[in-house]
Amino acid sequence: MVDAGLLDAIVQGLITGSIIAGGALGLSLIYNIAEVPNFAHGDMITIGAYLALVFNNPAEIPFLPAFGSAPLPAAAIVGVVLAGALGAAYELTIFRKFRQKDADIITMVIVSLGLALVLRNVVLFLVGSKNIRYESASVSNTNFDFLVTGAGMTVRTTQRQAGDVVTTGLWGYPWWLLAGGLILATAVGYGVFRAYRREEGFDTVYLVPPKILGTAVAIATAIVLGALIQLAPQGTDPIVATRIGLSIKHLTIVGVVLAAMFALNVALKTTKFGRAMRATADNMDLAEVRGVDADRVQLLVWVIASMLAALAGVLTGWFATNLTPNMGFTLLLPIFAAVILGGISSPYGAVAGAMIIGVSMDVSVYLLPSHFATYRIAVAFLILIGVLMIKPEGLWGDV
Amino acid sequence: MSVLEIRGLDAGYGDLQILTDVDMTVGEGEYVTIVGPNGAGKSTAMKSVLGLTTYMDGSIALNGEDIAGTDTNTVVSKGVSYVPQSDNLFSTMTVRENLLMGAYSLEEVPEDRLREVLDRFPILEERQMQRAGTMSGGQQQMIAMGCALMVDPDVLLLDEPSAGLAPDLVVDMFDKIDEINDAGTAILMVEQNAKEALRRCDRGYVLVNGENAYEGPGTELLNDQEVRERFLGG
Amino acid sequence: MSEDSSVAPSPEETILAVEDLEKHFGGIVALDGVDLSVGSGITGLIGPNGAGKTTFFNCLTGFYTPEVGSITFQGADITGSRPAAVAKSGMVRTFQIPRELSEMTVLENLLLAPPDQSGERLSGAWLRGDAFVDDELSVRERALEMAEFFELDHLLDEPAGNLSGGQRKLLELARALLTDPEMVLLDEPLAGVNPTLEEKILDRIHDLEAQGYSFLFVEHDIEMIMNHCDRVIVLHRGEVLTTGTPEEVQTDDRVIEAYLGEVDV
Amino acid sequence: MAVADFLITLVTFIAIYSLFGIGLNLKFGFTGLIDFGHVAYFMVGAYVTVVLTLPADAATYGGIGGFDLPGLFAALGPLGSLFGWVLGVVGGMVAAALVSLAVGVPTLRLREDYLAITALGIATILNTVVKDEDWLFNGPYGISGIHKPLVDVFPLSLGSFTVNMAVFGLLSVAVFAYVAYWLVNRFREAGRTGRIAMAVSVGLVSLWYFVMPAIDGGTVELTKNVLWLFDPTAGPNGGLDYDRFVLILAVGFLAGGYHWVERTINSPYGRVLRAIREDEDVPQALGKETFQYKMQGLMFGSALAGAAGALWAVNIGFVSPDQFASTITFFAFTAVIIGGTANNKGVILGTTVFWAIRNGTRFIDVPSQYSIQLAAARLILIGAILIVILYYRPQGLLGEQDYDIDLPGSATGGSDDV
Repeated sequence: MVDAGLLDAIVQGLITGSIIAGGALGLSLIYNIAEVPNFAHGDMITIGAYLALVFNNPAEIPFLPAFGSAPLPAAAIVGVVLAGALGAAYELTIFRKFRQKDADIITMVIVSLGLALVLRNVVLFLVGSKNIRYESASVSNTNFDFLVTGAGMTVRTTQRQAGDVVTTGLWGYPWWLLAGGLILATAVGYGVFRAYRREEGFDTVYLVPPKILGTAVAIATAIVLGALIQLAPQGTDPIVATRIGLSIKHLTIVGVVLAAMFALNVALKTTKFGRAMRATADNMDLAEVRGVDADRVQLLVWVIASMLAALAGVLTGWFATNLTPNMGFTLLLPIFAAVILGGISSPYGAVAGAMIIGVSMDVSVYLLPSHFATYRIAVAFLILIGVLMIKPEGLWGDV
Repeated sequence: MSVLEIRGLDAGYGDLQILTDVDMTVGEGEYVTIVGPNGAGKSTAMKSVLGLTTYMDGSIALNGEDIAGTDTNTVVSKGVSYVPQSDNLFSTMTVRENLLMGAYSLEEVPEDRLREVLDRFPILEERQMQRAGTMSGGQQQMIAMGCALMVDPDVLLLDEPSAGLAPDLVVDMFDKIDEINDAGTAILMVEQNAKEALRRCDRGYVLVNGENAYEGPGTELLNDQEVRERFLGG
Repeated sequence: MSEDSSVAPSPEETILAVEDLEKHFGGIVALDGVDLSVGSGITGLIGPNGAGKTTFFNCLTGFYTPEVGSITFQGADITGSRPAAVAKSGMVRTFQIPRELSEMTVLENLLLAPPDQSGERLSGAWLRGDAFVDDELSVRERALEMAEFFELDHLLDEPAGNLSGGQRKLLELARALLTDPEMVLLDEPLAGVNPTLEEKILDRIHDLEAQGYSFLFVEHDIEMIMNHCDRVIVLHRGEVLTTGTPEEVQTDDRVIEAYLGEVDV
Repeated sequence: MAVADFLITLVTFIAIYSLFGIGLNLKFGFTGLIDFGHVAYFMVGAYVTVVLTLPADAATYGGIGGFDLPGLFAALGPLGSLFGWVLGVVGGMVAAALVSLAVGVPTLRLREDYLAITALGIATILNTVVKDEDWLFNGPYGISGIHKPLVDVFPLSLGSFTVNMAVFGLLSVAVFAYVAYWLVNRFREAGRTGRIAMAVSVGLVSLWYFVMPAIDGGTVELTKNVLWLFDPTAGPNGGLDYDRFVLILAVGFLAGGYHWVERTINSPYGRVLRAIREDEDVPQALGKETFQYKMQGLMFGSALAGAAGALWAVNIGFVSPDQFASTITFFAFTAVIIGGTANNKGVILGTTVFWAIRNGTRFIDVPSQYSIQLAAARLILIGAILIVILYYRPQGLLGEQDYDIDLPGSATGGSDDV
C-alpha cells in the first residue's frame, strides 16, 4: 500500500484551483471592466449549476415535469447559454442603471449583495435546500503509484472495481530512460521557448508567455513519452513511493477551465471587440472618445462572465457530486482571493491566482494535522491577507 | 463651408455652467487656436464638441449637421478626432493596439492610414509591441496623436499637445502639427504655450471666463498690445 | 544647477530643503532630481503644465512617497512621512481642484481644520469637560472670522457641494489657514477666482507673511508671480530650471523658452 | 398566543438588531467602512459574555470557562449577580473591540472593496474556528444553560393580583399614552403624504392590535393586548414575566447605545469621522491621523455589536456558531440602508421594517411543506427592496440625520437646518 503524498496534494490543489479559476475568470472580467466587485458571482455560479440541472435531471425539481434527461455536456451547454441571457438581464435591469447614475463602488458592492440574496433564494424557492446530483455516469478514480527503486521507477495503477482494489497496470522505466526522457522533454521545451520568443528587450506581448509555453510543452512531452514508452517494471520494493489519485473527471475539469481561459485570452487579445473591452477596462472615457459603445461592452462583459460562472457551476456540481443552494456562495471567498491575488486585469492572472489558492489550500490540509481540514478556505484567506499587507494593490496590481 | 461651427454655446458640468454664448468656427483645412487664462473654459469648449460636457444651449455644427448634445461615439464616427490633454492612451495596451483602437470607429483598420501614421511617427513603428504606459512622455504624446489620426479626421481637436514636453520636443510637436495641417486636416487646438501657438496658427480665439474675448488671425492677436499684456506675460 | 546665491535662502533661513527628489509613474519621470530650498516669505513655483508641480506638492505633503531624495522641513526629515504628520509639523497644502467635503456644511468644513481640539478625541467627545466647550467655542469664533474674511459667512450652513468654483477655492484656502501652519503650499489658489477677491486673497497672504507665515505657491499667472513673490523657482520636466528673484527669472532665456515658447518678439 | 406576546418577542428582536445596526452604522454610515464581517463581533460579544457568566460546572459544556462572574458577586447582595452579568457584557464588548483591532490593523489600509471582502473572509474564518475548536467554546454543540440576569426575581409580583394588574397595567397604558403623544406630535410636523402614511399605518396597526382581538377572542385577548406588561398567568398573582423584562432590558441597552453614538457623532470627533467618509485625503491633509479614527470607529461599532450579542444570548438562552452566519451582517446592511445610512433613527426604523417583513409574514397561512418557499420568498423580497431603495432613494427612508453639537451659550447651532 502506497500513501498519497505531497505530490498528490499538489495535483488535487490544481484541480481545486481549476474549479476556483472557473469562477475567477468571470469575476475578474466584471471586476475589471464593469468595475463591480460582484458579490453575486457565487450565486451566479449556483444558478448556472441549477440551469444545467433543469435539462439534465428535471425530476429533482419539484415543479417541473420529469421530461427526460439530457446528457450532462448537452445540458451544460444549454445551461451556460441560458446563464448568458440572465447575465444580460442583470446588466440591463440593474447594473446599467446604477452606472448611469455614476454609482460609487460601495453602492455597486451592496447592489450586487442584494442580487446575491435574490438569486440564492430563487434557487431555494424553486428547488428547495436538498442535495441533488447530476445524472451522469460515475467515474472511478485511478490511483497511480510511483515506486522509485534501485533500478529505476515502477508505475502501478489501481482501481476500485466492485469493492475490490484491482491492479490495472504495472510498468516501469529504468534510470537511463528516466534521465533521457527528462533531458529530451527539457530540450523540447527549451526549443519551443527559444523559437517562440521574439524581439528581446521589449515588453513584447504574447498570447502565452514563452516561459510558460516552454514549461508546459516540456511537461506535456514528458507525459506523452511516459505514456508511449512503458517498459517492464523495475521492481516493487521502493526506496520512495508516492500515490496520485486521478480520474477522467479531474482531467476534464482542468482541461475545460484551461480551454476557457485560453479562449477568453484569445478573444481579448486578438479580436476587435476584445480590444474594445480591454480599452474600456483601461480608460473608459478614452474608449468612448475612440468610438467604443461602452454599454455594448458592459453588456457583453456580463453575458460572458455569467456564462463562465455557469460553466464553473456545472463543473463544481459535477466535481462535488452534489448541488446545494449555497454551493456558489461558499466558493465566493476563494474566488475573490484568487482574483485579488492575481491582479484583476488578465485571465492568466486570475487563473494563476486561483491555482496558488487551490494548491495552498490542499497542500496545507495535507501538511497540517487532520482536524485542520476545515480550515482550507481560511488558508486561502490568510495568504490573501498576507499578500495584501505587503502589497495592498494585489500581487500584480492593476497595472 | 466650415467644418466646425459653434454658435451661442452654453455648456458646463452638471449644474455648473462654464461656457456662456461661445462662438467659434473652423474652416476646411484651417488651423485654429484657443488661448486664455487657466479656468477660462478652453478645454470645456473642446470637450463640448465631443459631447463630453453637459450641453445647455446653442448649436454645434459639423459639416453643416447639428451635433450638439450627441453621444461621444456618434460624434467621433462623423469625422472628429480628439487628443485629450492627459490620460490619452491605453497604458496597459501595446502601441500597436493603441493605434488599432484609434481606428475603432472604422469598419476595418485602414492599412494605408496605419502606414502613414507610422511614417509620420517612426518611433511608434520601432516600439509597436511595447506597452504604451512604459514609454516616455513625449512618445506617449505621439501615440495619442497617432491614434487620433488613424481615422483621417475632418477636424483634429488637440488639448494642450505641448504640455509637459521638453523644449526641443515642443518644437517638434508643433512641426508635426503643421505637417498634419498642411496635409489638409483642420485643427482646433487649446494651448498654454500661447505665443508659439498663435505664431503658427491661422486664427486664434481668446476665451476669458467662459466667454469670447478676442479673436483674429494668430499674428494679429500676438501683436495686439492688450492681449499681450493680459495673457502673454508682457 | 544655477542657484543664484544672492537670493537662495541662507542655511539658517531655510525652512524647507529638498534634495535630489525623484518620482516615476510607469515610463514617465515626473520628478527627476529636484533640488531646492525654500526660505520664509512668499515663494512662487512656476513651470509649464506637466512640469511636475503637483507631483512635487504630493511628495512634499506625504501623499506620494518619492523613490529617491530627501525632504527636510524646519530641520526635521519628513521624507515618506504620512500626510497627517506633515500637516501637523506645520506644512499644510491646498488641492488644485478644490476638495471640499461636499455633504458637510461650509461651517463644518472650516471647523474640521483647527488642530488639537479637545472634542476631536474620543474621550473629549464623551466626557465633554470645560475644555470641550472652550475649544469648540474658540474654534467656531475663528472659523466665523475666517468665513467672514473670505466672504463665505452667508453660506455657513450650505452644504459645501453647493458652492461655486471660486467659493470652493476660498473654502480650501480658509481651511488650510485654520490649521495654524508655518508654511502653506497653495496649488493654483487663484485660478477661477474673480479679480476683486484675488486682490483680497493676495492682501491676506501678504498680511500673513508679515505675521511670519511662509507660502509656496504654484501659479500660472506670470504677472501675479512676478508682482507678489520674493523668490521664484522654475520647475521644468521634473527638474529645477532656475531659481531667483522675479526679475532674474523673468529675463532668463531658458525660462522664457521653456515657459513661453520661442522668443521671437 | 396573544398578539401582545408575539409583539414582545418581535420588539425584543428589533431592539437587539437595532443596537447591532447602530454599531454597523457607526462604521459604515458615519465613517464609510464597509465591514462585511460585522457579525463576527456579535458572535464574539455573545460568546465571551456567555462564558464569563456561565457557572463553572455547567452541564454538557466542554469549552474554556465558565467564569461565573454573577456567582462571584452574588455574595454582595441581590444586585451583585446583576453586576456580575453587566461585567460580563462589558467583557464581551471589550473582547469584540479587541478582535476588531486585530482585524483592523491589516485591513483598514486597504481599498474599500478589498476591505469588504477581507472583512467577510475573516468573519467566516472566526466562525469556522468557533465551530471547529470544541475546546474553545464547545464547538458545534453550542452553549446552553446560559446565565440569565435576575431570572430568579421573575415573575415579578408586587402583591395581590389586583395590585399587579393595576401597577403593570397602568404602566402599559402609560407607554401607549406616550406613544400616542409622540405620534400626534410627529403628525403635526409631517407633510401631506407623511400624514396620510401615518394615518393609514397607525389605523391598520390599531385595527390589528385592538379591534381584531376584540372581535376574535373577546375581552381576554383585548385586555392582554392593552395591559401588555401584565401577564396574568405568571406566578400565583400574575405579574411581570421574564420575556417582558428582557424586552425592557433590550430597549434600555438600545437607548443607551443610541445616545452614546449620538454623543460621539455630534462632536468634533464625529466631524472627523464624516470627513473621512467623504474624502479621507482632506482630513489627512489637515493633520488628522485618519487611521486612528477609522480604527476607533471600527472598535466602537464592534463593541456595540458585542453588547447586542450579549443580549441575544440572554434572549435565546442558547448560542451556537450557526446563529452567526454572514447573512446576519447583510441583513443589518439592508436594514441600515432601508432606514437611512448615517441616521441612527433610520437604523431603528429600517430594522423594524426589515424584521416586520421577515417575521410578520408568519401570519400568512401556508402549508408547512412550503415553509422553505415562504422563507425564500421573504429574502427575495428583501433583496429586491434593497436594490430598489438604492436606486430610487439611496439616502433611505429618512435620509442622513442632522448634526448639532450642544454648546451652552452658542448662537450658531451647528447645521440643524440642512
